[in-house]
Amino acid sequence: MNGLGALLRRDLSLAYRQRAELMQPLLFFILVITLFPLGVGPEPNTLKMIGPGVIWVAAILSSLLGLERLFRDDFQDGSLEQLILSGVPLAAAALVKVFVHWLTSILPLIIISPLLALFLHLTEPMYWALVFTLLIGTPILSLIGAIAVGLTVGLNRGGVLLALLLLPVFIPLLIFATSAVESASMQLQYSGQLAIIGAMFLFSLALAPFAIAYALRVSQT
Amino acid sequence: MWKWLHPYAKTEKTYWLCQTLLPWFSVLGLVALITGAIWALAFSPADYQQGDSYRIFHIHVPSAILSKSLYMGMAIAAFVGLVWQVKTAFMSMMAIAAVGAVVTFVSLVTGSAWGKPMWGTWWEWDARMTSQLVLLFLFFGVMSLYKSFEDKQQASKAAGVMAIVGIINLPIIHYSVEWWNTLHQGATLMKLDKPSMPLEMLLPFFVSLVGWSSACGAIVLLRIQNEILRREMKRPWVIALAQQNVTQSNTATK
Amino acid sequence: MAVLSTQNLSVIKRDRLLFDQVNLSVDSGSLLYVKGPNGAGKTSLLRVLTGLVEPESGIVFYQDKKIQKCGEDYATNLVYFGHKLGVSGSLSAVENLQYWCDSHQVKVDTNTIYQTLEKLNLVGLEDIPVASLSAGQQRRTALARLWLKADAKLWILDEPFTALDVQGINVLSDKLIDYLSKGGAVIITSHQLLELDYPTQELTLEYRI
Amino acid sequence: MYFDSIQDFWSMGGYGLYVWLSFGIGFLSLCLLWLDSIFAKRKLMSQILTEQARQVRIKAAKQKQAGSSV
Repeated sequence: MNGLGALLRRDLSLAYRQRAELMQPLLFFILVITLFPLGVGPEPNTLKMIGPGVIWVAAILSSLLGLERLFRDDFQDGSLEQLILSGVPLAAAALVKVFVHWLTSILPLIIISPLLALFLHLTEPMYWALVFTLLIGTPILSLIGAIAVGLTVGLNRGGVLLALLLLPVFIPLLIFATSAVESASMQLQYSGQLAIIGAMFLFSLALAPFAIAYALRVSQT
Repeated sequence: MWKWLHPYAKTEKTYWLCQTLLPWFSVLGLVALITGAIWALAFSPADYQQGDSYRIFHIHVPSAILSKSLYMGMAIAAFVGLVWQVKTAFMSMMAIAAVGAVVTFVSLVTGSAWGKPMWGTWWEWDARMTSQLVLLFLFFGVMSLYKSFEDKQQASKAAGVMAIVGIINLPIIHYSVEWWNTLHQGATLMKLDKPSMPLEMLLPFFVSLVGWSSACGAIVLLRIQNEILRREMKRPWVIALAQQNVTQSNTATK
Repeated sequence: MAVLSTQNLSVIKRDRLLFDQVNLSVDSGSLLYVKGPNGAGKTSLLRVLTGLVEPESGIVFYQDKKIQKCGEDYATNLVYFGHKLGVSGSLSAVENLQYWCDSHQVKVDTNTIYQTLEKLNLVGLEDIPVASLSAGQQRRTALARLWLKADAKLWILDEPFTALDVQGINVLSDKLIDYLSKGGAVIITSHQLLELDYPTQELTLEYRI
Repeated sequence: MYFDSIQDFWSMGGYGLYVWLSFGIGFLSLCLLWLDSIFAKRKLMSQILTEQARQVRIKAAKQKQAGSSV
């Protein structure tokens, strides 16, 4: 436990030192969303219709941008092999790292989301549905994403490959999340969609750490 | 130009110039800001159409004007730095960038708070607000680029080029958004184009403008000093200054 | 009982057989010097011995137990020093070492870390980001682990002398001899001629095509 | 004074929220920026001194080492 606490502290202070780098996916997120009104026109009803999908797609894309940071530096400077040899259970260590990543690079996206709801003229029920889906759904992005990052970290250039691996996997999440927001816009119940996303979250929370640990071990060969 | 600039290319001179200018700007800024705010909020008359929401004008317009001037100032500093290799110009550039970003943010928030009662929505994709948003991103871009480099000399050159690219782009962005907006027949409900403003509305506006400009000027001076200290950390005069600073604060606490 | 031994170890990397049927045994207090030309598989051998890499065939034993079955017992008694230093550039030397000690279950206070860094001639550089240190200084930072985890039973060191100056080489050699004479076991590779005043076992790997 | 009462002054003819929000955020941002600059300066000053102390320590350690090796 001591080792995991140390890892948590270290990753948090690393994130703090690199906060300028962490800002970039956030700015990318806002910019992508700004492009849509300019592309499809400022008509509030149109924006309201495409809004949830746009925000979710932008969230997925910008989380992909920051995802590589998760293990890249640790792999390159050798901290990862020292971590594997430290005797700390690797799956738990992976979970800690994913948690810190979510906290430092995904949570800011959710915090800034009210602003984007204004940009896209979302109604209040839609906004709350969006926040709930983001809160439950984005950890799935981090967890599943971390597996792919673990698998590609040994390659020198994993950027586009990472997107190719992950985007298809995220399709169900996108479908259920946007459908929840759409239901909210029609004043309908959306607890069903939330429950499905929640189930996906719990499933990935239970299994992803082991997959990440295995992927990280493979990366050492 | 060069003859006038040359002594200030030396960082120590610039530091002391900032130090002498700082109290003037700070006092003028503080007095004008407070006077302007009180005047605008409590004494100037309400607009016959927009009522009291019109008072936001006195903070929105100064910050909007200032944000563009600051970007201009930043780009000029970048130009001077790139062409004449003046180190202090780059330092001013980064000092202005931070202030400019904050002022642009203020103009966006106040514009949005003014838009809510006037247009019924917090955000409208009209030409002015959109290009203001883009301006904010240009500021952020310059700052992020600067922060990404380890070597600050290289960083200031890169950020300088970016600042100049931005200033060339800014009018293009503005007009393209305007054109895009008329294409979509976005309703620009802003009723600012009145024949003339009465003096009692104009005066507090000018006081506010002076206040904001001087306050920002003071902060820019402060940040230029910081930038100088950061980059010249190992120079003897900086060390002497820091030691002097410590003894001063020690005697002050005793 | 040997601290570390192997049985018919063979490793394939990128479809090339690096070595096979390697049997070695390191007792406590003994030094194994792995020699061989570039590409002979020295680093791969060491990584297999640490358990980072699975061998193609063969078994690695720690105190007559398979390392995969030892779990934390092997981890707490091993120090591995590889090509990659395992220090992150944004953190300072002290932060890096403190984290490393915490994660490796080594109890150490900040004072000890400072004293160790002083022995390694890193005075005044303890609290600045490691990235702004020179290559040799970064290696010294990573080598400080040998001082901090001195009660480990086995050190596996991959080219520890690279990029060190004369003074650094002396300090490290002294430390190695001190550790060995106290009953530690060391497996080492080095391209510089190993000039330790200590009886040395040698294992030579040939380059295979 | 343009307003008849303090009550009026706060409500701003129904636009109170927007007016006070604007002025509040405007001045708060400016204050935060100013404070950030002031604190940055203070931090830099102490950083310069630490840096200086570091140089002194490095020099002292070098001398000590040179003394011991002779």
